[in-house]
Amino acid sequence: MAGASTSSGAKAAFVLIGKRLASSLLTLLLVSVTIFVIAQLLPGDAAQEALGQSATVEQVAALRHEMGLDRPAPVRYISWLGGMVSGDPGQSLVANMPVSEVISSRLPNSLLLAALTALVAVPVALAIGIGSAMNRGGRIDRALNITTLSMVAVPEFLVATIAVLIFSVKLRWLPSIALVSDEMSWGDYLRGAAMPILCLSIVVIAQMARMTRAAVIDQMDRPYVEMAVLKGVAPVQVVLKHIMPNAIAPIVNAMALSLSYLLGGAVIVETIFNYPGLASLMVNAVTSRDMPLLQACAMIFCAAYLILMLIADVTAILANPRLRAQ
Amino acid sequence: MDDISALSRRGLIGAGLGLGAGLLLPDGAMAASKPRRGGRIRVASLSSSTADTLDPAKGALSTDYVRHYMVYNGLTEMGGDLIARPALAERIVSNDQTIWHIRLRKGVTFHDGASLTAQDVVWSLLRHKDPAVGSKLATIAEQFAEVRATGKQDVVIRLTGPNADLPAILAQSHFLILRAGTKDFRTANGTGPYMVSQFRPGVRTLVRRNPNYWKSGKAWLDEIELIGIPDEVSRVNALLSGDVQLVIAVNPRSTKRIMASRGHGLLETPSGLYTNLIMRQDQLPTGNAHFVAAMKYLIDRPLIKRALYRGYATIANDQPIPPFHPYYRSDLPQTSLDLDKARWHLQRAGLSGVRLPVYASPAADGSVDMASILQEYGSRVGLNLAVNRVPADGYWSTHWMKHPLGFGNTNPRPTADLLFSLFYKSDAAWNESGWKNPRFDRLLLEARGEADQARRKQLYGEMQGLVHHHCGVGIPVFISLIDGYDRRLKGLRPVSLGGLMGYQFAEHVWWEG
Amino acid sequence: MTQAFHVEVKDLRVTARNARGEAFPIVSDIDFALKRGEVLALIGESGSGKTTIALTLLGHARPGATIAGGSIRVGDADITQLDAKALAQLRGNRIAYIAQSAASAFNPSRTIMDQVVEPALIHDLMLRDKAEAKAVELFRALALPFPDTIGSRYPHQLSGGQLQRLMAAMALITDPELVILDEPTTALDVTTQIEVLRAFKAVVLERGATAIYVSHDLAVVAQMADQIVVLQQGRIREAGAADQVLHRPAGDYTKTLMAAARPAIRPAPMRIDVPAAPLLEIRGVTAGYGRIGKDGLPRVPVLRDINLTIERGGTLGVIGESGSGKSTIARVIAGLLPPATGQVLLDGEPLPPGLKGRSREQFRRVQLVFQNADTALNPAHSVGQILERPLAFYAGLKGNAAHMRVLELMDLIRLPVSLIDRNIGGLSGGQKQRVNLARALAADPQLILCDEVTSALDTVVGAAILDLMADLRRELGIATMFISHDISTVRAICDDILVLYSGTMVEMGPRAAFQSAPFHPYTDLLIGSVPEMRAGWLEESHAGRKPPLIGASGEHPDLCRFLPRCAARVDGLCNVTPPPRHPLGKADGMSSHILCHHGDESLIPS
Amino acid sequence: MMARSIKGAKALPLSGKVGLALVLFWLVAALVGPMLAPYPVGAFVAYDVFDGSSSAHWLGSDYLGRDVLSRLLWGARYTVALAAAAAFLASATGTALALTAAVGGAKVDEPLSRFMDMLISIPSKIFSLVLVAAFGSSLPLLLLIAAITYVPGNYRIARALAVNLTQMDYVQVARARGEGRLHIAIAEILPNMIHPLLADFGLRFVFIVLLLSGLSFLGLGVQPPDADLGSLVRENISGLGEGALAILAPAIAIATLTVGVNLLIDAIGVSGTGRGKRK
Repeated sequence: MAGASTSSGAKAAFVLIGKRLASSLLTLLLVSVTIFVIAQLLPGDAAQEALGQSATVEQVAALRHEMGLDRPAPVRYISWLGGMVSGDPGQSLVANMPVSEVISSRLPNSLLLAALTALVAVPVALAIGIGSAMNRGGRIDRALNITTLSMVAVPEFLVATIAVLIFSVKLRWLPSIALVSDEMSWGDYLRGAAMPILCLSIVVIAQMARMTRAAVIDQMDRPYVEMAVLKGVAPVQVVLKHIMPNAIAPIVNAMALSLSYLLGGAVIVETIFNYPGLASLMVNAVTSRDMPLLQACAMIFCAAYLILMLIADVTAILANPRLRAQ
Repeated sequence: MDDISALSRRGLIGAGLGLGAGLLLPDGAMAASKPRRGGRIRVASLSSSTADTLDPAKGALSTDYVRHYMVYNGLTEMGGDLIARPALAERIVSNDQTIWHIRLRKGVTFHDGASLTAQDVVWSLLRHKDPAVGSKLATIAEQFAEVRATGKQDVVIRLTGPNADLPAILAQSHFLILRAGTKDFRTANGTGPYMVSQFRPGVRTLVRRNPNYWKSGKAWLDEIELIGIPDEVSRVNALLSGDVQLVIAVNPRSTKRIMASRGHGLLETPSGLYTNLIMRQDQLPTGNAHFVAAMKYLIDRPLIKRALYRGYATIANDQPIPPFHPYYRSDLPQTSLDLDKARWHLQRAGLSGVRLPVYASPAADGSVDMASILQEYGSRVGLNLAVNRVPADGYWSTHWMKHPLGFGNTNPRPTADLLFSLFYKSDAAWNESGWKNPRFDRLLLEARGEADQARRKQLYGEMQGLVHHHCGVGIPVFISLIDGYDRRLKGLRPVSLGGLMGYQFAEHVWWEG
Repeated sequence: MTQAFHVEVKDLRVTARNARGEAFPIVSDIDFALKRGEVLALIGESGSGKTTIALTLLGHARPGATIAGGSIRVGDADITQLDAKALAQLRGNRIAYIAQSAASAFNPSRTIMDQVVEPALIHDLMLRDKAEAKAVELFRALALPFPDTIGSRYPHQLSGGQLQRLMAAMALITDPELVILDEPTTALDVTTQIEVLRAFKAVVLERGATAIYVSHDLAVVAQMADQIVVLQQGRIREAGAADQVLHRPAGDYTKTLMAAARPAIRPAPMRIDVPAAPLLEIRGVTAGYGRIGKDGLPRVPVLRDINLTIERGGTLGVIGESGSGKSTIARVIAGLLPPATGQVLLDGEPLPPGLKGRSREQFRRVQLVFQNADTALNPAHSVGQILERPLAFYAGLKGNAAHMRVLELMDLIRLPVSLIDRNIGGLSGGQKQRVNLARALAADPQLILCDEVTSALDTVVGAAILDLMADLRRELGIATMFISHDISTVRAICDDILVLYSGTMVEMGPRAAFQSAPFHPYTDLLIGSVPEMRAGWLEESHAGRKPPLIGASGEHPDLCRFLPRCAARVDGLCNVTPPPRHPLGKADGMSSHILCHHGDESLIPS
Repeated sequence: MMARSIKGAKALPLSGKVGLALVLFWLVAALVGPMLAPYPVGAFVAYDVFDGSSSAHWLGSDYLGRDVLSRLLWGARYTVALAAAAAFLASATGTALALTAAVGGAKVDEPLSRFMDMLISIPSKIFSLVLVAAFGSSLPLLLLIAAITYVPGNYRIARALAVNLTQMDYVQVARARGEGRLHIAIAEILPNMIHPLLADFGLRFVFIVLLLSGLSFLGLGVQPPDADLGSLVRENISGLGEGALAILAPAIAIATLTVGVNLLIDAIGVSGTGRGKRK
């Protein structure tokens, strides 16, 4: 019987994934069109930006032709789209190499930073959220509430700068900039990434903790929780064994939303710590009008968001036997 | 005319520049500390993006210049005294300043072992004229009417007109010499002091010492890692925390912190860099001469020097030649803040009570704050300025020179001729204020072909006067360049062309750690 | 240690805090005691404090409440003196709790077995496999289907009655000395209630555990209790042996409770004889959810081939278990659920199937009153706003005219005018239901569809609402469709009665036809399952006994849907041929139509 | 009305009172602060930069020698007004769209939700960068950017609430009464979403204050010489090493403002639901 429900759960998940893939493609298309249209409004183009002010009109025209920017916008979009469909995101107009190559040098950094931040932030947020929910209205709850609010309330560049002043300049424990290279050891990497991780964590922990608290509290007044208490289940066990399976779906959803921020929202942290991630790459692409690169970055951020949402939805299905059985 | 005289002329030009510069003692006094080999440093410049390039023709930012000087050489090079000396050229001579004969140094090899030939030079110079290359100096390269090899080591350059400054022009990073036919710029094959071991646009450049460098004994460091830290506060923090040993472009506001650190020093380089107010002459009301005069009287230069630059600046006088320049004309009366005169001129212009937008951007260093200061004083004389801060992104293509009232920012140029030709000549593409003065144009042409120094100084002096009196450009101060360094790094000297020894620190510095 | 009483509660006081933080008592002066193996019933209406008292025996007070005084002794344990840890040791171990709604008291995302054995495991009473074996044994004893595998199911896969019994298994797995049963059958259909009551009686009470049975239903209590404590507003009104309280009640309040438990027959109003078409007619309606298939049936059919008429001023009672599709009929008429096939005619004119296309006038003439006034009234609105909306919407009444009409309506439903500006949250259950009703009346309708309007209310309050409705019907001549699961209520107030089973009409006829046998076997079960207020009824009643064995059922889709539960089913007939619809003759000439193979003679009188 | 709000304020728990006090303080500061500012916002009044507190400059001077107190008072106006307006705009738009989706059925819901997915998935700061580069920085654009950025978040929450509420009996009653979608959305559903939406508004407010400061980091903020609180922090960040008041004061201002808003809204939520629960 358990087997039957698992397999029907898997089936439900597959159906959902299938539907999601379809609507995800639509979303991606929408994002690419929007980015393309807005980017057309930007002053200048890649040729102009690359040549700078000294360029003569003929030079700009020549480079434009070389970059293919002299074709009408819809034609360029369609040919980009055609490339994407066949799996080729095109050639970066500025870096003079395939977009895939540029991205592949940055994406792992971003993913690693996001993953490590999640690794730190998720358990802490869960602990804070559950801790304050269990003490609802109590002193610990209020203290944690003020703490998380204050964490949200400080601009991240201030957090980052303070952290650098303390840990790098004063104490010299950690490098002030994240120097990431292929040949460095994990230890070096972690030292370098420690502060970016810390700062990003502070940004997302507060949000996730608050959502966790809300989701747990939402379950606490349910009759089955009272029943568990009246069975003599210890408070911690009530939360872990009884409440969590039911609260996990909204929590994962909130976490997925917060984590989707980690890739694209890290631009300030990337700037301050000089971390070679995707967000600063995308800013680069904007300022240099490198459309194929800009589009590729947008596609990645959008895909990351959609994947996280999908994970959240699949989790919701798997956590809920009612949905699993459908 | 032999090569020595050609060079000594340049020597005269540069003589005053070296004297005006420097917190540090000249080379000689440092003899106590002998260069030594070894060491690895990390250097932070101020930008880093996918546009980073190893193609000197495309060099656009300080990071590029530094990188290019690390791996390539030019035919000539600028020393701390701003004299263009032969580098890859053994000599460079001309009789008429139009046809120049170049003899190449023997025994110079590229990083891949190939020997330097005249073909490489011809190819490297002529490629700037190819639009597909996208050279930043294509307009300057237009004066290369002909470049041809006359032997294995000999090159002749024929210019479209006489130009006494050619040796200085060739010292610019864009004209560094490549191996003929180079297409792939993912790595660099130059003749320079360092060889590229890793180049990641937007991330870092790693170079190691070129053991076969043609300059005897040079380069001292084993390895240099060049990164970009765009955020100034982060850059200074990286220096103070020991993560980098040398940073370019320290904000004057951060100097206090660096000076407070025992292990770190500041390298101030007075330079011709300026951020200027642009009053378009072809638009109203800024084209009104009274308005221009009023604006010049509204600039509180000492305040700008003190508040914006914490003293790391030289007060300027609405013309682009800095006081330490040999051609500087010192007898021009200094314009200073005078609200009464400003008010009087405004009334004459009929512009009291007018509301005018002024465009400023972080792209033009200090312009936003300068605009605030102008606005503040303007409000006292009945001029209502609205500061319009626009993002750095796109500023130069969208806003610069496009509005009646805005700001520009001009980097130091190796010669007065370049500066005037690029920014003040009537038909110059970057004639910021749209200023047209036939007399100025004539003087400029005359000076370019003139070999006599005294005459040159006189001609350039008159041009300075014309700009000061009539041009729609207000230049408040010349901004000093400030670099920060780890005191164990030795051999740094100011070169007025730019930070980090005019971007050429790499082959000169050594590490005493 | 030998004590006269197993459980002893003395001078118990529980307080709660109001918005200003001041404590006020919710129960006080509670004294009772019972011997080992005795069953004590706590009886009272909602708000009487019966559940609060029951929970104190576990040392538990709901959030906001505190046990402020008195003593509670269970065996040798002084509950009020124990700390949290010691209480946890006791709970689910020596004292077990069976909650009111098992459907919500089971954790929806864990399997039944996990939850049933949990008390045994957390108190380290036995190993898991032994606990599971014991659980299966209990499942069997509680007459649960598939006792070996039911444990691997999730709560949503089981019915309310099954869950209630599983909860009993969960309580009993530790062999507790005291079991608290908190309204364990209130949420169930009568036909299920009788099965659960039997299971409880057989397994819980006869194992010798002491029990406290909380209920509002005297008839149910009569089957279970040795002693009865009657509560009102947190105080004991009457206490004594079950027999004495039930048959010779001393207090007036107890008498009121007894009276309300059996609804009085309300006389039918005079029918207005109009030769024209009936007010409402339903022809061959089939409805359900999901896509409509080739056979014209929706994927999840709820109603099949419904045909009925309601005359002007008439009252039709629709009765059936939960899930029988009674509310769906109302939804179809109101247009909330367009039927798959068939027609709804108002005054002889077909109504558009869905909401779309209906005219405002058509909307006005049919009004829907939902079961639960808590959810049917918008908590963001005041009483006045709720009543004014239909006036403005249908009649364009505004300002003073609307206000006057609201006052009239308040008067009609006998609510004080002072409540007009009150928000819904500030009303009692009965007041809310009156407002719910008044909102429908405000439209000046011809037909009101009342969906279980009294089932969420206490009996006394419910009875008052029924009286009110009878009055209104008499005064205003509005036709009513009265949907209920309670056959006695329907028999008391309706002119005609429709019995619905699993979406099919199994019996329909005038009220008189439902006074005496023969009935359709399902009607018979419904009537026979209503507990009577005397001890011993549970044992005597034959309702809900196991049906006779028959062979496998045929493939025909129109076979009798009641077949699996029918006590009168005939092998070779009922499981092979679809039942015919035919009239059933009754002694007094009144006849109903049933859907059954049986005729008058073969249906045994109940 | 007045009496009622005073009574409401008295009923708040302590944290709510603290929140209310902070919010009122900053509201007053935003309203009358600029009038009380001792110096013009752009005036260079102090000879030294990053001065400490003095009688002439209570909060010292900033990186250019301007009066921090004056700049803070103006900054508070920009921050409070911009963030409140943007949060309101975002909430109103998000909620309006959510209601449309909830009562409009799948045909409306699906495209709207895809559109919101799109907005959410483009990193907001980069999106802002593009918009500012394309349209130039102005107060209306900043407002629009902040609003657009936070519409999807509000939409998600509001839609979830609204979809749940459409299943409520009272909504069914309204439908069966023949009510139109507009009435159902506005009169039946919306009033029951106010509390969670208010809490959401508080968080959005904080996020927008932070977004504005993040934008100032990227050089996209309010036009000089004016500055919002975030820009004040940013422009004086080099004074952080010296612990300059010029950076501490605006940082504390942001913290107290945002924490205050949330304490207040949390408290309203608690006392509101508490009243509802108790009969």
